[in-house]
Amino acid sequence: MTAQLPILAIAPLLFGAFAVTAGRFLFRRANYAVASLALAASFTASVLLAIQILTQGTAIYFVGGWPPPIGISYVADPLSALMLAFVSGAALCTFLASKAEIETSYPLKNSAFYALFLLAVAGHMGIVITGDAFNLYVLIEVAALSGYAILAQGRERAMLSSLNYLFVGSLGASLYLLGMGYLYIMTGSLNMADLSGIIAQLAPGGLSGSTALAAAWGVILAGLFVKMGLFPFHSWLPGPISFSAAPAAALVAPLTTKVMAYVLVRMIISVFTPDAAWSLPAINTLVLLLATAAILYGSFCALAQRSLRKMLCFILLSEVGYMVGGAFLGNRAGLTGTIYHIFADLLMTLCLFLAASNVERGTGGRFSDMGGLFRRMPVTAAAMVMGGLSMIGVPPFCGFFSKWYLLSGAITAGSYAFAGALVLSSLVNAVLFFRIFEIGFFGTPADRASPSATSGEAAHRHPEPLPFFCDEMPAARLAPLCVVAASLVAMGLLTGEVVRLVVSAVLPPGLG
Amino acid sequence: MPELFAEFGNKFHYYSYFAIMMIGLYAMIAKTNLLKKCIGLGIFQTAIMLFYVSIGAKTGAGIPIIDPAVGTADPAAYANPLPQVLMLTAIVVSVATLGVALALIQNIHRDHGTIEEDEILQRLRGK
Amino acid sequence: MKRLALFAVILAGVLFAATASEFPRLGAVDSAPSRHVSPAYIQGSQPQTHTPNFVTSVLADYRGFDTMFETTVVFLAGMSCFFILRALRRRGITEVYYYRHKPTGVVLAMLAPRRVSPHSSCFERIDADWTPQDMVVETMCLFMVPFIQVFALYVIAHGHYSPGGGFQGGVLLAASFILVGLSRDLRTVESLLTEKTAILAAAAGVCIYAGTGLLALCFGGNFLDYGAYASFFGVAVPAARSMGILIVEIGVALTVMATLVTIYKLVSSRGTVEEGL
Amino acid sequence: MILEIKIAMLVLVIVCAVASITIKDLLGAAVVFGTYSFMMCLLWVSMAAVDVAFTEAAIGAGISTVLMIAAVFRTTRRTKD
Repeated sequence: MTAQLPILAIAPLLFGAFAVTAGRFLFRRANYAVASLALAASFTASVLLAIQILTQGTAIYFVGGWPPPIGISYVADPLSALMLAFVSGAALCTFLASKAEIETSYPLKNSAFYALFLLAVAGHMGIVITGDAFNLYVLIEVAALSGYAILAQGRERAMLSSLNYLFVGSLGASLYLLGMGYLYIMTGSLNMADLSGIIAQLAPGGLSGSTALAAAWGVILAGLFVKMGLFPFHSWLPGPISFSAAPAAALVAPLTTKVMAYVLVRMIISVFTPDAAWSLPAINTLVLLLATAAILYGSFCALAQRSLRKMLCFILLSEVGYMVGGAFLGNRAGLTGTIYHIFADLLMTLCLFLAASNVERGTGGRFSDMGGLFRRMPVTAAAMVMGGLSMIGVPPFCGFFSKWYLLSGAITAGSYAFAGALVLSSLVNAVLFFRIFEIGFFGTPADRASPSATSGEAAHRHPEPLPFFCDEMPAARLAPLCVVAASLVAMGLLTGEVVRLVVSAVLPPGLG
Repeated sequence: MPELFAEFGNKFHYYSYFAIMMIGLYAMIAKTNLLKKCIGLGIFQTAIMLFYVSIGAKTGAGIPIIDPAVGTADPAAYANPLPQVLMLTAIVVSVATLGVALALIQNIHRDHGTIEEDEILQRLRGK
Repeated sequence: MKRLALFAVILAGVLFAATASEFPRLGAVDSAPSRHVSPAYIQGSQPQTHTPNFVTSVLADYRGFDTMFETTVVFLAGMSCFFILRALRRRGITEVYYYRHKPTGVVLAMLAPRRVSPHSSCFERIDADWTPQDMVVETMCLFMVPFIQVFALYVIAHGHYSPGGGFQGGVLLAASFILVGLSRDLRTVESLLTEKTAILAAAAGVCIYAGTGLLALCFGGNFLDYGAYASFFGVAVPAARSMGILIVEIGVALTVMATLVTIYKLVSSRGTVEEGL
Repeated sequence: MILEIKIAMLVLVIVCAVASITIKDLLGAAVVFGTYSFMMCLLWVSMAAVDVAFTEAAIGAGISTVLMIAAVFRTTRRTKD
């Protein structure tokens, strides 16, 4: 059965989604359990797959029994197997942590939400593991379509910003499809490994030898940048994530941009090969410039925000700049930093968004509501401190190591503007998070007009000393958060292993 | 100059696909009406499908179903089935996207009373 | 803004046109796509899957995995529309129903808890924006429905040999229901194919597809490897693949039909599934 | 297929595309968009892509147009651009 693990990681999500859809009419009360069971089964299968791949090496799974390039193949190499485990783990944590919120945010429709959630996760996991360029497009659409729907429920602007996301997202996916059309017309194949061989034959001296291949790379990049929200194409990203209900934001925010950055890395490593992908100086310079601009723009916009989730959205934008910039520095350290940062940033964003949804539920999302946070919600606040420190780049946390690789890559490549932007963004992050810590630690608790105690007329008149655990969330919400926060440290301590087993295993050996 | 004309004659269909694509893109950028944007998205996606389907065309080839009189010895006798399959998928994806977009548009109209994007933004700012 | 957009779009168009120089001319027999992978489909379809229509065999077998996710996308669109648009009725909201007295044409408006029995012979429920309908149009449209459905079933079942298959057949089936909705009213469609049935059918269709794939694991094949059913059906491998294609096409048709009818019902009634176009 | 017919169909497709985004009546725009899809379907028949043309005729020109008309009917018909 171990040979079937790649498909067993995804099948439970599909069947789980169909089961909860039918379960709306048949076993409504058990739906949450069915959905969590599907996520847990998928997580188990992907962890087993990751262990198998890391010990035994890359496995290629032929869907339908047809060998590539005739059929579609799933490629489980160390990078995709680990990413698969991270994606399903993140989804499981989000789902377990936001049970109460799903039930209050989507009354009467929570079975539909479970189905959409499971299919969104299935789409993201499929994107990670597929080895076929067109299958990737279909899976991007599966992931995106469910994202549009679950982000649409929320505050008044949620619908409009979700529709905007739909237009931009479909445009990005269509551009990717067009780029694949360019590759298909030149090579006649859709399988990534096959494509890479044919591209090397067609353009032995790099992409500058062939206008159509260079254009294909440009169009695919444009599509991916639109989908991941790099600086000039970022306008769709902050809206849906900050206006939607918390569970949807906590799912989409960590996954979408990171998985798209993963696709970018996959395109560089597996389809074009790094030498060819970096062979166009014009594209490299332009992309580095955009990445630098994205980092600066995200950081400075984050400074201007007054609410926690909006601030996180803009930090997300600057993190996209980190990953894209590192991939185009043109050296091994930069690409290592990008790959490592995809994993690290997934954990950091997940930790911060989960903490933010706890804070929003307990006190309200604006900074002015967050006084006394450390007294009122100590565990959540501790997790937030860990996420924040990792985002700033303090050594034992994983955020430090990715920044270290990116910085050394930038200095090797002589791209000092990018290096400067990285350092500046760390400083800005420090300002941002220490401002929150200050409010939370020294600020006076606002009146207790929190959602949990809106009828507190009496509390106004008799301010009592607050008990220690007064507003902390139940353990079911804290446990996933603590696991994620602990994994930030674990990931930081295991950096050497991750880079040796995962990153070095997928990068071509001759890469400078 | 004659080479240029010959080149144009060989490639004119690609140029017209890009022209259709750009008409759709223009509608998505410049139009403020949300339904017009949907139509623009549809035009953009259809133009890409047209590009793919044209890849599969072969001069003098028949439809991709076995003709017993011809047999399958020569693949050049049949149009390339692969781009057609891919575009079947893309058509279905595009109608799915359209359905979701229309559902969102109806809800926006219910909440704001209009489907002009600039008017909605003005109202939201006014609040 | 519009000028800027026009300028940007024209610029992009010129850039795209400049990249077309290396493309093969239209209909080139020696282009890379014509030579590389597609001959394997053209020559392999009949001996490997017993399917003369290459598009069907590539769609449902060689690249069946794409099609499974494509069906999932359709299902997802239905669920998304339901999730976004469906206005589930809560208790305590009063609604008005309109009833038309057939012999006299008098219209009654009734507040929600009270309603006329749906089986009443002299009252019929009408939409709020009801207009007198032409009997010829209605009768002819309803007369067409069974023919459309028979043709749809033919398209599904004959997809191996002629253009067509699950998607096209499913769309035609959905079109027959939508025709009823357009010519009569939405309640007739709702009584023919209730929302619950439609959602269950959509889920069942994708389940048939994915289940066919997963069951192959039990027979020792890979996911979606219909050839593994050869011993189960007691036929040769290509015949088993042909049967597998038929089964998944039926699943696809079920999902497409149910989903498109659901989307139509939701979009045409603003999510209430009470009054259609 | 004869080249002139193909060119004529391409021109018709472009005309329909321009018309559907310039018409100020949304119902008209939806119907012209259906025509655009149908012209596209004819073009695909000329490229021997019968399955795609069948699907486009059923989905693009049929169901999409019906859905769009339903949406216009339930929202508004007028637009300023």
